[in-house]
Amino acid sequence: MNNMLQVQFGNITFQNPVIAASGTFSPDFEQHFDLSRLGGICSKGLTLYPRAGNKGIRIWETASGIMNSVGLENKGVDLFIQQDLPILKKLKDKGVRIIINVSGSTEEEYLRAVELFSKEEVDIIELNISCPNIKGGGMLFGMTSYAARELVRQVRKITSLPLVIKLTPNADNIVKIAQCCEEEGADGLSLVNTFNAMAIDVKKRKPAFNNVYAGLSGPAIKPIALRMVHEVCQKVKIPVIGIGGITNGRDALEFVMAGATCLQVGTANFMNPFSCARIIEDIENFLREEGIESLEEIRGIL
Amino acid sequence: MNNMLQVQFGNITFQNPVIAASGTFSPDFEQHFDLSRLGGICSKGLTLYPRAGNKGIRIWETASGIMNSVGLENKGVDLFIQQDLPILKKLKDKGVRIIINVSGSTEEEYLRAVELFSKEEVDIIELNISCPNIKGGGMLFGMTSYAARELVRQVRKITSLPLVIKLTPNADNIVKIAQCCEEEGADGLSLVNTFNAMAIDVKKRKPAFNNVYAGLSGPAIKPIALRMVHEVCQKVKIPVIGIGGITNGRDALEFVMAGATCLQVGTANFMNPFSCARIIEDIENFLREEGIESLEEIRGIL
Amino acid sequence: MAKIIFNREIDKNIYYLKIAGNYQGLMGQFYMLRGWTTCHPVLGRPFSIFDLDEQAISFIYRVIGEGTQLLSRLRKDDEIELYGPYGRGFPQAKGKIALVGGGVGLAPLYLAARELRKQRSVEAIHTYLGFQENAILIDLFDKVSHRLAIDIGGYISKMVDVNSYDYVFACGPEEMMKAIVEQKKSERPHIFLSLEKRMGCGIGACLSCTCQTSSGNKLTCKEGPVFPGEEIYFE
Amino acid sequence: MAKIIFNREIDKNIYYLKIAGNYQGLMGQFYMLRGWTTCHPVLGRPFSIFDLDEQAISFIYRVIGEGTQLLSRLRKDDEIELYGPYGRGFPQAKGKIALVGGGVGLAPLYLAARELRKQRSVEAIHTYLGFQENAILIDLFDKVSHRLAIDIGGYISKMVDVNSYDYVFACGPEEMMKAIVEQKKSERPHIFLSLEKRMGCGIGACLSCTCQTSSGNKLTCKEGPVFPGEEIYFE
Ligand SMILES: Cc1cc2nc3c(=O)[nH]c(=O)nc-3n(C[C@H](O)[C@H](O)[C@H](O)COP(=O)(O)OP(=O)(O)OC[C@H]3O[C@@H](n4cnc5c(N)ncnc54)[C@H](O)[C@@H]3O)c2cc1C
Ligand SMILES: Cc1cc2nc3c(=O)[nH]c(=O)nc-3n(C[C@H](O)[C@H](O)[C@H](O)COP(=O)(O)OP(=O)(O)OC[C@H]3O[C@@H](n4cnc5c(N)ncnc54)[C@H](O)[C@@H]3O)c2cc1C
Ligand SMILES: Cc1cc2nc3c(=O)[nH]c(=O)nc-3n(C[C@H](O)[C@H](O)[C@H](O)COP(=O)(O)O)c2cc1C
Ligand SMILES: Cc1cc2nc3c(=O)[nH]c(=O)nc-3n(C[C@H](O)[C@H](O)[C@H](O)COP(=O)(O)O)c2cc1C
Ligand code: FES
Ligand code: FES
Repeated sequence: MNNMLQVQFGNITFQNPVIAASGTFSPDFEQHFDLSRLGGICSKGLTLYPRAGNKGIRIWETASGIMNSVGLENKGVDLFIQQDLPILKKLKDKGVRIIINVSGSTEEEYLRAVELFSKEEVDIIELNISCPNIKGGGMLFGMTSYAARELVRQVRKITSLPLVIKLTPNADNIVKIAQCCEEEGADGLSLVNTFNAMAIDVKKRKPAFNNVYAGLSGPAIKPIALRMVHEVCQKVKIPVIGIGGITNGRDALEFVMAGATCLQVGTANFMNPFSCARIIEDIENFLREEGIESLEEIRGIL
Repeated sequence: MNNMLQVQFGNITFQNPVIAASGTFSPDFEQHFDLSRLGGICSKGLTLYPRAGNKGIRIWETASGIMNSVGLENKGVDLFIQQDLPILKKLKDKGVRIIINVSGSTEEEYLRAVELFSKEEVDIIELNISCPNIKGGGMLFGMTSYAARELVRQVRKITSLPLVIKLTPNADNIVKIAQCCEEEGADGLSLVNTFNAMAIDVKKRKPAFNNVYAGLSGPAIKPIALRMVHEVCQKVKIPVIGIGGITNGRDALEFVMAGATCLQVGTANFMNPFSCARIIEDIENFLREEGIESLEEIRGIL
Repeated sequence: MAKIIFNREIDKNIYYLKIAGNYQGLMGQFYMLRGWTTCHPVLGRPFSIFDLDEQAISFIYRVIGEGTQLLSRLRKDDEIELYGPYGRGFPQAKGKIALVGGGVGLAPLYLAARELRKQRSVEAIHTYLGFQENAILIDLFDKVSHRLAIDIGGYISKMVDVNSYDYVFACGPEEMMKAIVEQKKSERPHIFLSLEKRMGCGIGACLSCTCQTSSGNKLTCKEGPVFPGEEIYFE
Repeated sequence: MAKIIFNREIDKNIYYLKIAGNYQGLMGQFYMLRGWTTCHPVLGRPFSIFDLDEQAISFIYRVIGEGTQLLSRLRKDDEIELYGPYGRGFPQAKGKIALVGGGVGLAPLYLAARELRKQRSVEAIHTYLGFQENAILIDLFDKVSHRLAIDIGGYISKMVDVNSYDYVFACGPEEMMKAIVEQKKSERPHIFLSLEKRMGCGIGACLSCTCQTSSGNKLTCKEGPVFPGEEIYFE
């Protein structure tokens, strides 16, 4: 891997900025390309206890997008640490950064899950604050600055691992929430998670999903996600991971120019299992063709 | 035109729910189909004084969407009333509802523009509250409940024409704004306007648009727009015009099931100049096939 | 990118697609196909391997919605992307075997028949195919089966005496597969069904294809699409 | 939906597309073409009418990006949508006329030559075509022009003595059109240029194609794409 692509995310060095996004990747992609080429891998959303996920259909296609309602199906932190983390650690040894995406329905759940990972050799905790919060009366941790601030403050107290907060585009004011997270000591931000969206099966006269709303991702959302990343990067100093519809090198470079330090690729992995590898190549080719020596040169130039 | 499609929007009867959206239609479409088939036509965004609109490119394609930055180019209310309204009035005589989309950069501008139209034979004033507000310190009238409430209150005082407020999806909390508009006496709501979005020309290392951000519309946004319409319809009693990526009859019916009384078709007019006519046909066919006697039967059933 | 050898409409809305290349795959495994270069539709479409050899791989598909409509427009020499092989296919089998297919559910059974015939321990392969209107691909199936039964317009499951077989491999409408499983009266028949679920990735990453089985949540794409009949909960 | 008669690559990345049907249109007008059924790409693509008669309409296009790439994959008998005719084309002309085309900018000039030849008041049609590498469609233009001049790799505008013509119709790169206008020294030559601007609707509704002219903002799609040369501000 070429040094040209190396980026510095706070204290952490990534061999390149491309991270496979939470919930959209697994070590099985090794079938298609050498995973040690990745900048990082983000685990699926993990909760303290196992969750069976949502009933009904879980995925639905929209115009250049998909909606998903997986509902955080996962085996829980303990089993993950036993069964899956060892596989990720092997990639870590090859230079791939390991990011653990943590979710919860109460503050306690978040705290205990983060605690468990703090003892493990992982590179970053990504706090997913856009999942249902029972405590907050049905609101979401990531929807208001108040709730986000509280959670980040508590989590920050109990872990010295680099802490990245994953923001939801459904928030009242994503810039304000970003600033609150920064104030509470987050080491970075990642945005965006999926957009709250709806689909209706008109023949059945029913919502497509049991939960009525579900999360929209993919190329369709890129222009909005890019605007949000740009807005946030104007207002915070901590590094940002840009996410949302990144499908090719051009998209990735747009996010870098808007100010992102790293990138996550989600839905594109379903369009083509080589997406992450191709995006890394595309970025490298662009830098060469344009005579750019490092991504620093073009980061946040707009 | 069949009665089956007739809808009641407050006190106004539409021969069918399909309205050509602001900024995306003109009487020139007569070249392609008989415009008297439309439920309604919405004028382009009009301001008190003529505006030359934005420089640089004005349209950019994204995944299943387009971004536009026309910047409210228009001839001003006076010239519009002289030159264009007579053409629209002919359609009004054939049963097509005429909606005037009014914008402004100050409250005074809005008020004077609405006053001028209040003397004319138009059916509805659609107040576009998602354009730059110089008075409010660069904020947008439609971004916060406070600003929206103030404007609607003032406009409501000076016109007895049916008043529909067009909401922006970029607002802090679209449901709250919707409720404020209702409280201030709006006769209806239309949503959504375009999403604030960004595109970067990576070769040029410049934003695609001179204004940096521009408005995203088209099929890409439909799932989010539908969710917003559904959310708002749960919380207000005044009728709602659903807008956002409607491209075919199925899309239109989704918005009706989510609670919308009328629909606006925007970007789809560019995909195919017959879009409005086809959507009307599609809806009618669906009702027949499913043995539904009127749109009332399926409105807001979710 | 691979090249299409042919993409033939063999019955109304049913296509036989053959793609050049030396692809891997076992009976019951599938590929994700993408016959367009645009970002829409986003997802590839899963199709069972109908046949393969060192020169080509082929699929049988029915036109359902936008994705298969786009596929159906492809012609000789057009390019297509395909990713796989994915999933766990049919297990090795022995003794008397019934292959039961409803409609395009026949797709994975041809490769199954071909693979099974190579095995000494297989005594007989009886293929049962049910169609709504027209029978297709009969000649091909005839060559690889010891017996071939066809039904048009009825219930193919009724023609199969499930308990007289050691293995039953079935693929088709849910009611058909359910009827097969319900026939089981003894230990003898090992029933394996190939399921269809909406898929995001096809490779075990997105968890959108989870199905509930008597041994817990399973990923249709990775732990299936073929499951033992008795594990499946029909809705 | 219309049927394609042929869609031939006549030079590297340049296609000659012929579509069956009795379409309307005048020299310099254009159609919005849509050679895909999906929601992406959203917008149709504007192309000048190259030729038309009662049986067919044709276009010449260069492959630039996604839209034209998709067009280039279409073949005989494939379907395509086209909307038009849109815009104001070239005006009626008389006397000595020069038609100046750069690259695929030649597209609207063939129909212009054909229409102009029918008019008595037209004394001569001299066609000037400039190309980067290979000349295309020379035989066709030769048949409809009284004189045909070709340049490869140079500046076609230099070959035209603009002031010796009553009318000059030009279409091509902006520098070429600018050079033509700058040559004008007398009242005599009426210069008309066909402009290219990004378009949303093609029909005057979206105001995305506004161009600034000496007589104010004009819609390229509706009031153009052909404008008097002296009205245009070059950037
Ligand atoms: C493992 C597996 C093997 C299959 N093998 C075959 C085969 O050999 N031949 C064949 O004709 N069909 C097969 N199918 C079904 C085939 O995948 C669908 O018919 C196809 O995806 C429909 O796509 P569409 O765009 O035309 O339909 P749409 O309804 O427009 O598709 C919308 C979305 O729903 C999904 N979807 C729709 N129907 C199904 C379905 N029945 N199963 C899974 N996803 C669906 C699509 O993949 C897409 O993501 C198989 C399905 C699976 C899961
Ligand atoms: C009135 C008119 C007549 C034209 N006639 C011809 C012709 O006869 N032959 C020909 O080869 N080309 C012609 N063009 C240019 C042609 O429309 C573009 O090359 C084409 O739209 C590029 O589409 P794309 O998807 O391949 O490119 P992309 O760059 O991927 O397109 C992205 C968007 O930009 C627009 N765009 C890109 N380039 C242009 C351009 N030069 N002009 C206008 N819009 C552009 C596209 O329409 C699309 O909306 C004409 C343009 C206009 C306005
Ligand atoms: C099927 C699926 C599952 C996802 N699961 C998670 C998750 O568990 N935790 C999380 O933070 N984000 C999750 N996401 C969101 C993605 O990580 C990403 O933020 C989002 O999809 C936008 O990026 P994209 O457009 O590149 O997909 C999921 C997305 C998809 C499509
Ligand atoms: C080119 C263009 C111009 C527009 N101009 C206006 C306008 O003047 N006033 C307004 O309220 N909305 C305007 N809109 C927004 C549309 O009316 C509509 O709300 C939006 O495009 C979403 O609908 P759609 O996805 O069907 O296009 C414009 C949209 C486009 C694409
Ligand atoms: S399709 Fe993604 S896990 Fe099965
Ligand atoms: S392209 Fe829409 S007004 Fe010209």
